[in-house]
Amino acid sequence: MRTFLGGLAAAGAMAAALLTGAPAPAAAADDTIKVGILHSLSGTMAISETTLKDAMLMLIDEQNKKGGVLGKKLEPVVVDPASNWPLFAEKARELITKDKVAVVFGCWTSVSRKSVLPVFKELNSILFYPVQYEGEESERNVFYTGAAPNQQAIPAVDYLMKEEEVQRWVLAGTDYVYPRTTNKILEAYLKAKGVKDEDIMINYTPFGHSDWQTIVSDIKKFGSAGKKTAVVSTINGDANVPFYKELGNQGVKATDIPVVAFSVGEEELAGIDTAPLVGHLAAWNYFESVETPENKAFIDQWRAFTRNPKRVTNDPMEAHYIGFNMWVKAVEKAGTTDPDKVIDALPGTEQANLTGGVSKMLPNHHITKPVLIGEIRDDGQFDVVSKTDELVAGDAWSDFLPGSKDLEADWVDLKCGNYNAKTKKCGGQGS
Amino acid sequence: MVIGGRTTNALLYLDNVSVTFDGFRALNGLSLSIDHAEMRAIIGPNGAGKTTMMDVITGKTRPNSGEAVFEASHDLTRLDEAAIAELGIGRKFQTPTVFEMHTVEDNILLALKTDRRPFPVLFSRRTPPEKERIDALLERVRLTGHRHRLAGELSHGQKQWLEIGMLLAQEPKLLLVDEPAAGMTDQETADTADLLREIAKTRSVVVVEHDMTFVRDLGVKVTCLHEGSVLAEGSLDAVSSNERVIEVYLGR
Amino acid sequence: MSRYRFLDAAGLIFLGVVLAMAVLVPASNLLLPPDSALHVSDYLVPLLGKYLAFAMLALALDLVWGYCGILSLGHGAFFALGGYAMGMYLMRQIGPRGVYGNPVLPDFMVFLNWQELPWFWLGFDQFWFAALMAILVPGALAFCFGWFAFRSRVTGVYLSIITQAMTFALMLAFFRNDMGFGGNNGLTDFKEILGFSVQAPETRAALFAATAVALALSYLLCRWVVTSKLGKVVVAVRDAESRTRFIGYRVENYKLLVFTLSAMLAGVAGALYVPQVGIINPSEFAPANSIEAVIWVAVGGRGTLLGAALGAFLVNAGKTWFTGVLPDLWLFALGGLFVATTLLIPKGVVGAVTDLLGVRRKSELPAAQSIVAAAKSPAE
Amino acid sequence: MTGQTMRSIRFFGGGRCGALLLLLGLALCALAAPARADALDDALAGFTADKYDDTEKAIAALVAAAPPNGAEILAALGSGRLAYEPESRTVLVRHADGKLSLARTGEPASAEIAGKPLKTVRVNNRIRRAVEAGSGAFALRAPDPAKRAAAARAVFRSREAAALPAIEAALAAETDAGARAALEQARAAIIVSKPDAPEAERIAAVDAVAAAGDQDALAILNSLPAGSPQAVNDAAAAGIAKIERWRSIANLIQNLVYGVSLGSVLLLAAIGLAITFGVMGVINMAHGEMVMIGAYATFLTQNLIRAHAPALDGASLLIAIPVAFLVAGAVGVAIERTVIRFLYGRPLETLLATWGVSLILQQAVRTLFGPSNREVQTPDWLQGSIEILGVSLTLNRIAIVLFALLVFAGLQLLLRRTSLGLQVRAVTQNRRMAGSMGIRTARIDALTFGLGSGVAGVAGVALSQIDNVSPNLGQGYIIDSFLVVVFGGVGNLWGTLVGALSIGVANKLLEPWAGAVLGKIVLLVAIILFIQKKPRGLFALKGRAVEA
Repeated sequence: MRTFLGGLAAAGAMAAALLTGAPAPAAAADDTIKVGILHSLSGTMAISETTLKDAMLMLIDEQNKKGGVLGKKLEPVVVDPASNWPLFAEKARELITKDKVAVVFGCWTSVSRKSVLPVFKELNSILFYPVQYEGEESERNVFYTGAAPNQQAIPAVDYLMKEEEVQRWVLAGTDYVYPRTTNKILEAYLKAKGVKDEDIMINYTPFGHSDWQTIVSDIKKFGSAGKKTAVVSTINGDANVPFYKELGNQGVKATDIPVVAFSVGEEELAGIDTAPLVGHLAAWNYFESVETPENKAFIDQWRAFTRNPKRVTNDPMEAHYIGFNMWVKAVEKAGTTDPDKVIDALPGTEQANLTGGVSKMLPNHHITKPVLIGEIRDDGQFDVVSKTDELVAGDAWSDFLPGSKDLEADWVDLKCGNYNAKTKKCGGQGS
Repeated sequence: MVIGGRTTNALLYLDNVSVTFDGFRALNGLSLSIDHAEMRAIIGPNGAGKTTMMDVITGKTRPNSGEAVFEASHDLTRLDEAAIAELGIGRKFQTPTVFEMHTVEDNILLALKTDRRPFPVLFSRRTPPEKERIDALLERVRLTGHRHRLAGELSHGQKQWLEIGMLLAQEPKLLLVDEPAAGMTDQETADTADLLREIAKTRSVVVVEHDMTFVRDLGVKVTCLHEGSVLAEGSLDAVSSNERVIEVYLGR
Repeated sequence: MSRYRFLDAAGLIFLGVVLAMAVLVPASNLLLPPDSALHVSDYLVPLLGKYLAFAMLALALDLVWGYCGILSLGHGAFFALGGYAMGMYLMRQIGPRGVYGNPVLPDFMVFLNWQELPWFWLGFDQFWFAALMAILVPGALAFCFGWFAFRSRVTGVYLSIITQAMTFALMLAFFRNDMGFGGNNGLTDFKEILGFSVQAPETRAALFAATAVALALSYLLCRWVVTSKLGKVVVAVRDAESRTRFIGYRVENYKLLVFTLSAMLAGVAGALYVPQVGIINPSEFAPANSIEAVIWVAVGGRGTLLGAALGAFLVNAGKTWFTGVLPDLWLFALGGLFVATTLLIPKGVVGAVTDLLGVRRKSELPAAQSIVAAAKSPAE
Repeated sequence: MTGQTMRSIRFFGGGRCGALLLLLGLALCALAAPARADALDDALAGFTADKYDDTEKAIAALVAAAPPNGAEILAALGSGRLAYEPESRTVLVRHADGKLSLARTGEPASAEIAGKPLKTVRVNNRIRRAVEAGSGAFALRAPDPAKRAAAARAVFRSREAAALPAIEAALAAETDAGARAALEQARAAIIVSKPDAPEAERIAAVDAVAAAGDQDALAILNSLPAGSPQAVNDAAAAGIAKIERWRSIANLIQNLVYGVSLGSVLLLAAIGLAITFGVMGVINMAHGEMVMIGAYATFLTQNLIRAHAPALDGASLLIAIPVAFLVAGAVGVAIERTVIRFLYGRPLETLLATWGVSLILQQAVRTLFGPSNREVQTPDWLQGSIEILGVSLTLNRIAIVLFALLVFAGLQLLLRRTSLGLQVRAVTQNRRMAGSMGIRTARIDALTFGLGSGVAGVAGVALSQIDNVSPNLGQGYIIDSFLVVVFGGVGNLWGTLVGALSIGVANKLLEPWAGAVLGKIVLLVAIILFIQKKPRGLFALKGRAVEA
């Protein structure tokens, strides 16, 4: 009868331990500014996100060497949301309320961002999101330093039309929101350019799809209709390696059917033998192979920091680089880390990117970026074969989607993320 | 009822039952008839089909061919274990199988003949007549002093008796008892034989047993199985003097 | 020996603690100033609420596994289905406040160019309907699944593997955007529940209290079931299935009843979980989640309802702790915990504590057994 | 020569680069003309302009000039080995061994030039296509008949009218039967689409194209120019019908082949589990991690070999097989000795403990090797594909099918024919009896578990060829593996074989019809229903022994 008392006592002790909180030194909070890092270090997304955690640690380290911000040192707070989307929200809440971080850099997948969004809105904090995404969003508390679809997908398709004279398109993606939106935008865009229905093939596969035999052979078939064919791949993360391996094995060469990918960067290629893939393309806003002094310095710093002379850099890392420096400038401009003031200070902030331009934070909380097209080299790097002359402004709402073409985001004048230019009201399409 | 061209009023009637596992014929045209309030001992070497026969009677195994009829009207080959149990056939396993995590008392309680459907069981409360039944049964299997112990703590012999008690609680018309004397002391064996003889006054009992002393104690008609069919049937003396029985079983 | 009484001392303490939490945690959160030592922060309230929802799931799982011997590796599916039912209600409550401002269609449907609400979304604007579905849908799935599986006498590992296949198939299905449940992103960005903002501390506190009460009620329900005669039959099924069959119980019906009941409880737990964490998406169906739930039960102590709830609480608190303190190494700690639990305390925390107390009691009171037995008899 | 290489030699690059192709066509017509020295200089100068357009024109000029080492220059350009010295605008060929030669003459470059900073001529896909087309032009004159045939086949697919004179010229000179057939088909492909050709000749050409019977032929017949005579259209329609009949059969065969290939991947992934789970009854949730360890062992082996014994590079995958077996086996034995041996007879608890072990192993690998993918190279002999009757088979998939069957056969032999196998079977069937007969059961347990783990490790070698080598590798296979073993029937290796292959084939037959996701869901539901029908799997053990 008293048997379970012990167990309950243990539970009580555990709960008590929890209530008192992690060993967060409350005293230290005054002389440092805490920066939250919310990237998965375990689970399926660790493969991509761990690098970003390291990049953030490096950036914070560098900033501290320069004397920190507002005379205070920056203190990184790393947590592991373990590729578990509800855990992202929980950890975001933990960072903001328990650790009292001034800003959070984090998330990779759209779902993780969607999961933490309500938390950032409720607790009024700041999130920098560094990954290319589907757009269709602009929130006051979030700054999107990755590419919107118009900064990646559309220039890539333009390039293929012009340079490769592609007439037939395979839009292959993983079945989730980013590929769905991107493909929807591309479909509308291609049709506007006169591409017929029968010349577009759309295919979705589940996450982590590993058996690509049928799909690659379908692509081959689709591509043998006599018109130049290209694959636009929004295939995500893990599924890319078996996809490219199958392409290589079935002899789909870049000169026959080029594949342009939006989610394959240096980090992903590090796991593939790229010799059979030479010439396939990727569209990003940054490539490690870009030769600028800023980039060289960044790469050297990164390799020194990770003590790995072969460690590669990639686009989302650059996004964090830009975002972090913008945040530092905005904090210094505002003279405080108070979220409201920093949010107001961020639009208009400029920061040199690593590819030779100066990116600017726009009122819609997206940034201007160059669009680069790279061809895969046999050493796992990219040859930049095209670069936009000017920086492209990130567009939160696509002009090619019926639901969002009338929407605008402007947090400076309109103070609204989904202003309807037709009804002149804030709040989406209206009824 | 007319079966195989003749009328029977036996309690249990097996006719030409065959069971095959992967080409191995466990039962081969077995025919057997048990009367009301009859006790029958079944003997036979390992693999003779004794357990398979019980499996057929209790619905665990479906025969490939043949008939198994209970009370001249129930086709056992079409019913499942629970339905057969409700008809009034109880079975005791070779190794004593009781609910070890339940008390002795609860073991009997669960076996009492009551509504077996889940919802009535969920809402049932023990009634005074049930308590009396349990008391009586515990007395009969000499476990009154152990009623609050977990069945798993009982000795081997006590478990055998508890299982017989559970069988009786079902108020069956036919009891199938598989090696009740296995692993018992001499005294326990004798007591078990007494108990079974007493039970057989009102119910039919089929006992499968290797222990010839025990079978002799029972003093009933004996059926000897071999390779899935009946080799000999009659009094123990008659069967044990049968040459073929000596050859395949006793002699070795 | 106390297992046969509807409520024993430990059960009463458990209920007391849970109900006290239901009152004290919200009170402390809402009434005490944030700098008070006893203040439960806004961060902790939904976190504790999540633990309580998990504890409910663990109770449900313990009912089938601990008492009926059915190791379900797919209970996360029932939990997630309940969560989706609640999520659909919460989506409908967003109304025109979504980013596209469509008054009827959730954002993800607007964005997929859907013109009207699919039929299976009808009715979810009503709370009572969603609540009913949160119970009925998991129940119906469990009933259908169990009806086939138990009648065919799929048992043991085989059953475990096909429950796992079931949740895996559901996960794949819900990942599909074409299914109409929001695909990978699932359902999120909730605004209101029953007209109250889900972000308001008061709503949070109320949700927490509701979860605590639901946990207490589930405990009572499970306790009532396992201490009834049906509970005894179910344990009999677990320990000697064919014996139970041969004394005339239709084992499959018992399993089906318990399995369905358990799935319904899991559904309720899921429905309470979703508004507190603010998102439901297909990864809740991941087989790993279901396995984790099994581990909570094992850590706490299988076949002791209390242990299951306690295990869920302990493991999840540990996870929260480790992912914050040891972000790079926490999987070692968690993995090590599971190995150590099975090797060192096979009966779980509650079992170990029981044994420990039992040993001490025996050494102190040699006649303890008869005293316990004597104390028990009049109660029955 | 593999089908793949044939495909890749593109002649006229699909016929979409008008100006360039015209140039090339002219160049082909002018093949007989002697190479002029200044034309070659002009061509080479184009490579030093560092503009894609100029490079493209330079390729055409080079083909027109047709120097003896033209093919070599193009090959160097295509693989990024063509460089130039910016000051003197000297074009150099960098050889695979690092030596430099002058493109102009083919002579070794002087040390003076070689010492200066060189720039590589940049290449993109457009240039690569031009290189292939140019190589095709050289190939039509190549001494190797296979190369000539391949070049002709490239024309067949591009059906570029401008190439007709060159084809006809080549036909006149062709002596090899195979190359001749290819050239004739190429000629037919052009004539089919040529509006001004005589009707009878076009109909004959339609038949010739239809006889080729592949996807390309179908594309040619499908895209007849508008306004073709009725008779030609009718002949084409008949040809299309004929090809499509064959294609539908070929598609079915192709899907079956894919199914067998997927099935053998499943077999490899599951076969180790068939031992640890099927034979020993350990619900080994860490099985996937054994596969992962095997894949990482492959990665390490390959790197070690590349660093210390480059000569063995081609065989590194073969060497990795025993290494992976031993490493994963050793880990398996360690797990058995430290964890599992305390849990025999408690199968569901092994589930929990091994789940913990799998978390630890994943994190350990993540800590040791980092979270990102590791690159395991595919040796040359496993690259590419062969095409048989329109069904394409990739070499690495064939290798995996054979390898899976080999592992299966080996395991069967081990269990059936060796004393270790006998002891394993004895212990798993009746531990106490085996123990009393003098078998050291503890040792056998450890060895059996090690064997199952080792086989899983070997599967990792194969999977490293088609999947990510990352800490999550094993997670992707664990559910499928359990399903295969349970579907096939626990404790029966043959069941695992048949189960894996039938699941693979069913999956691939469902995929074109239902799509990848729905197909998989349908399959899972089918397996669940199947288990209801046969609760002990495809090859269940029957009789009393099961009940024990």
